[in-house]
Amino acid sequence: MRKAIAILLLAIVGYYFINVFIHMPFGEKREGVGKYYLENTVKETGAANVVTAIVVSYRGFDTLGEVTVLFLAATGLGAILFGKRGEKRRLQGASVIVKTTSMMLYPMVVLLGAYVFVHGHLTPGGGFQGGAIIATGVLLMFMSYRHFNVSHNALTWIESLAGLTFATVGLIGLALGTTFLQNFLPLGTPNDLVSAGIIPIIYIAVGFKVGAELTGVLDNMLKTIR
Amino acid sequence: MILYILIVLGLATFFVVHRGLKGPTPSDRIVALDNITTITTAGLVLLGLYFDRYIYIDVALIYGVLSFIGVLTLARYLEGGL
Amino acid sequence: MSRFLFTFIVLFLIWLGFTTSLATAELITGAVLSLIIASFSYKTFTVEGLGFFSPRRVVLIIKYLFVFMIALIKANIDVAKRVISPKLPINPGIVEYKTQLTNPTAVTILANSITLTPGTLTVDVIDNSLFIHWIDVTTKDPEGIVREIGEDFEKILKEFFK
Amino acid sequence: MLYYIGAISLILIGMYAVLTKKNLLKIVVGLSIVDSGVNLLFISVGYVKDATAPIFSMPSLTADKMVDPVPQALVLTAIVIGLATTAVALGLVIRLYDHHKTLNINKIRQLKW
Amino acid sequence: MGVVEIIGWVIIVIGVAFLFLGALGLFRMPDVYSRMQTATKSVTFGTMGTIFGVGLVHPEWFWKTLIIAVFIAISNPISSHALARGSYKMGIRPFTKEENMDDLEPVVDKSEDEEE
Amino acid sequence: MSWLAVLVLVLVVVQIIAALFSVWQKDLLLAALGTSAISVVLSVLFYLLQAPDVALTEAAIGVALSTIIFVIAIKKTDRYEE
Amino acid sequence: MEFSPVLYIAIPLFAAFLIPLLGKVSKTLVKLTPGIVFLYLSYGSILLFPKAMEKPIVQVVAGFKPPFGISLYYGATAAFLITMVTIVGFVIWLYSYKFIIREPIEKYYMLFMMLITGSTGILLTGDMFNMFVFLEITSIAAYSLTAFLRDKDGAEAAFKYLLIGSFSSTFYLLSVMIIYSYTGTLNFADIAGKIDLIPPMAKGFVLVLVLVGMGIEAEMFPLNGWAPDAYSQAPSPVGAVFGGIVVKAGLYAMIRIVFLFFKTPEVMQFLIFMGILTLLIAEMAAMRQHQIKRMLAFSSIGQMGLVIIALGIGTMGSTSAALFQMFNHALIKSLLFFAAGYLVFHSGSKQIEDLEGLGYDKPVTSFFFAVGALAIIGLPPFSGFWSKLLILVSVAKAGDIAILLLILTGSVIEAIYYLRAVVKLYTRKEVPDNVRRTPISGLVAMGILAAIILYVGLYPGVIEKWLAPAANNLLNAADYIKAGLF
Repeated sequence: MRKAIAILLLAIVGYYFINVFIHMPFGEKREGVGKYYLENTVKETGAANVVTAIVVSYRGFDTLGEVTVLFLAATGLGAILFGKRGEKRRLQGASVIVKTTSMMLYPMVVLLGAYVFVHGHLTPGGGFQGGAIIATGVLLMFMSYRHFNVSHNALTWIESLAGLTFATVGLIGLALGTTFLQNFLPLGTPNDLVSAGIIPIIYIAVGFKVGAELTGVLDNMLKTIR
Repeated sequence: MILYILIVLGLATFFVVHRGLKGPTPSDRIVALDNITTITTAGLVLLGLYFDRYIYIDVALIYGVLSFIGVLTLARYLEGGL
Repeated sequence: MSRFLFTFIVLFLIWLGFTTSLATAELITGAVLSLIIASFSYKTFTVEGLGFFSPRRVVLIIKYLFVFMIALIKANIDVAKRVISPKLPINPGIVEYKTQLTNPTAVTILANSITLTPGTLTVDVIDNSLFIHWIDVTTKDPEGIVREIGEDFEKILKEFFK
Repeated sequence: MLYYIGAISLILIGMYAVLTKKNLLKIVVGLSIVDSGVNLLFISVGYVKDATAPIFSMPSLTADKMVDPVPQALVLTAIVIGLATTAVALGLVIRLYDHHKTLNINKIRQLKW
Repeated sequence: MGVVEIIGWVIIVIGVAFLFLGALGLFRMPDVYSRMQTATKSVTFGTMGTIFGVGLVHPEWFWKTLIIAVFIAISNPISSHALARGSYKMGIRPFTKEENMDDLEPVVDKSEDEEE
Repeated sequence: MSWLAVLVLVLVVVQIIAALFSVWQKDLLLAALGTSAISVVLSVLFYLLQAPDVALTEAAIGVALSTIIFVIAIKKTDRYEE
Repeated sequence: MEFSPVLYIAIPLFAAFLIPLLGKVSKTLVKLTPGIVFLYLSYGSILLFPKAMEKPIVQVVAGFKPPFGISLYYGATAAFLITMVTIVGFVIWLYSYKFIIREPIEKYYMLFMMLITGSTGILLTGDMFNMFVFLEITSIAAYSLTAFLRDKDGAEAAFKYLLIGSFSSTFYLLSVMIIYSYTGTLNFADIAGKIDLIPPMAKGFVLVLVLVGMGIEAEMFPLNGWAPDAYSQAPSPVGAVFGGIVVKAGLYAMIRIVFLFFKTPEVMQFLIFMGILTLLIAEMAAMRQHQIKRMLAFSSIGQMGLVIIALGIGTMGSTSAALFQMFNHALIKSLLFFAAGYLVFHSGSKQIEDLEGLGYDKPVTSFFFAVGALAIIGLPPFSGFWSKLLILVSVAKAGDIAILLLILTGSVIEAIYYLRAVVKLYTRKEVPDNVRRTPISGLVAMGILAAIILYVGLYPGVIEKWLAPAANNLLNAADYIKAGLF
């Protein structure tokens, strides 16, 4: 019964979808803000990667919100799973091979994450991806060593300081008499590491923050007792 | 040239997907996933060559690293670790 | 200190590989990041330190790579033949490989090499025996197993970690 | 066009899972499938034929041969938000399992749905 | 087309061939361990070859492709080892003939456990 | 129809198969595996649609993190669907 | 530094990132932070209020002109609602200062602050996708807070809310996508100018998607299944935030989009129809409830139905009446939740039956509950009277007697169940001596709200004179486009 209703509902939704998207042109150029961004990004922001420029500069407010969403998810997960940590139980340890390799790979993965967020304005990637990679690298250690612990104190500090950096960078723009999150640094030459004004600063802050947050999420979930 | 190679890769993917759908044990399917990710890494590098953009290689690099960790997690789950 | 420097140098080399650029800003950023990362991971990253860079070892690494490559290609062709042939000529089993290596890194490298050469797959490591799934078991005699599977690797590794 | 079909089928399959499945984790899986479908749809809307990625890494690239960057920027945000939602959902699932020792929706139902 | 480039293409083609054979092996082999054998190893080798070949075709990409290839060479055996170990611990026994008895069976539970 | 379109067709088919697989499958671990496979294919599709940024994000978040937290959640709860 | 609308978002975010660090110093500091933030924001909003009433303030973020950058649109409607939100937020903070004693306190305050900030963002933003982001901020904070007590029902209610909420955000994202693909822009004002580029079929689909997506937040009829559970299982202050603030933001977003893009008679008819359904069904359901907070939740849905009807009529008078009603409802529902929170706390049970006799044992709290109940029914001299009267007058002016009768029916039902609860409260019964006390901060919070309600009830002119510009701003799409694109 439930299935029948669901299928009926989906059939209606699907019908509308198909009707709308059959007329949607695929692969054609569009007028609109996208075109403006493509033509003016390098001039206005100095970033080679237009997507990064949009994410951090033109629509930087979104990114601030996005960081907040992740922050809230980490906080909320902490609140939901509060008081459920600990209790000993027997677990299968990882084999020597996995342990040794994790040790070797852990710094490399973290370095890769750092590379991704430092080069956010030049190559694909940026703060979120870099942070996710760092968190995954820490997870590698969690998986190999049950006793591996991250310091919650340090996580909190990184998280807060990175978040404050982001907000402060925004407020500096406001304090200088322009608008929130406005660039106040020289743009530099495109495709240099030190270019694009505040974009790298924001992405580094985001990278640290997301890395710390996702590590916190994974830690919270892993250390929860069943 | 590259497209023909990619089609071969696609064919290989079908074998792997078949194993992933059929594979009697969970391990079989995880092996299939592992192989899909490895093949995909190769495919991404080849596509980067096809589009002739150096920056696309980054994606393959990160992809390789992360898929490895994903598969390792699954393996550790099977082992009873985690 | 030596361990820290080693970690730093390795990370910096990897950074150079990532960026493939020698611009000053890139180098400085790489150095700073390597320092930061090395400072919290050097304790686990290595036990030996700078000793890895002694010329004797570099030669051994090259030699090892060479031996490994040859084994890899040979084994791959072997497995390819098995896969193509319609009868599927396999004779699998799990055998015990007693290694004389004690250093965990050495065991890891040996096990990885064994795993990477098709036909053999390290299933488990308990103390200093590797349990290997072998696709074509030709011998059950312990010394024969060592000879067939990983003697070349082991010799070099033993010398390396002496 | 193929992209649209793939994306729409993903959305529909995910919605089907959410609507009919009785298992909490399955529902979360369904939600993440829907998210993936929406993202794919969005990106394919921004695609331009024979264009390349909007990154000026080489001097030979010009702005009129690039895909629309806006959907990419938006999807970037949407993916991260999807991850956040999934994480919270899984936290709630763990909580619910803790209380009820089951993942079946029919056995959990205490409040009227 | 320089010599290096041609070599690169040849390596790519060889790599893809191995990759395909690996996938075929995954399709044909009778049990998990044999599948890991052929599949993972040949696929890894093929992938390494392909990526390395791309590095040769485009010499300025060489270092990054080398890093990817090395990384795959390090990581893939680990994941397949972990998978094999996981499957064994789960109780999946390999498909063997009578005389090739399983050496791991009697000692499998000895590997270390840890307290959380 | 160009060869690239064939490749896209293959990928879309694989993706739909993976989605159906993860919806029908009773073993939740395999359902999580299915979502991982969807993400794999999705990131290749993003790559083909010239969105390396998004492909990277999908690889980092869909293939690795999302799957991992699913597996952890399965570990903390129940693996099989009744 | 001059107060600028972007600070409504920036300051709470800054504070939220600071709270974990403050938590290392002292818990009191953590508790005080949101209060200081909201106090400052209310001060700023009152400063900005007359300016925004005259002429919409359009604030650009990151220095790019709309439609290229994100712009914040602080028009008269937004100013009206945001001032209300910050003040009510401050009062709710005051209430929860002593009410929330459960760990982890700093997480609670962070989530609480972001819940209100997200709603403010929805009210403030002039960009479609930005609204999605704020919607998600609100939702994720709301899910976590619903499950904050970590009991059985809380987690279940939160999961249900999450399920429906994800659908809502998915639908909204889809609508953003279709709109973007045809118009190539995301700025509300810009889209409103180009809305005819969308073919009719797609336009209809977008309308449905927006109505479904935002209707979930605004508790429109078939989509409000989450509300009663979430309201009743969340801690009382959070229930007050839901009823007083979040719903308003969702409704504002929905109405803003509908009025800007799809203002046709059919759509307005549909809105009226949905409003009536929502009102009647919710009031019927509220009648049958035995738990006090569920009753309040259903009543809140019913009130939203009333507001939707008034907005659907779409005349100047009805729209301002609707805004007035939103204002009143935010205050009164918060007061009711506050009082109900302590009543439940004192009696130790969520059932209405168990409230018997509390009116003598806990006279002050019960008195505030009674004030709230009478105000929401719409009795003079409370503020609820005027807004309800205005709605009825505007409906009568529009000449639809049937709607008038239906609204009256709804009000009568509402009066019945509220009076039932109040009567229960003042039924004499021997109560065991109760040592629990309502803390001063809670009483002060309730007192402030009750005083405002009474004051506005006696002098409705204070609010009424601001209603006309606010309603005008909401109704007049052309002005919005002109101001939004400067």
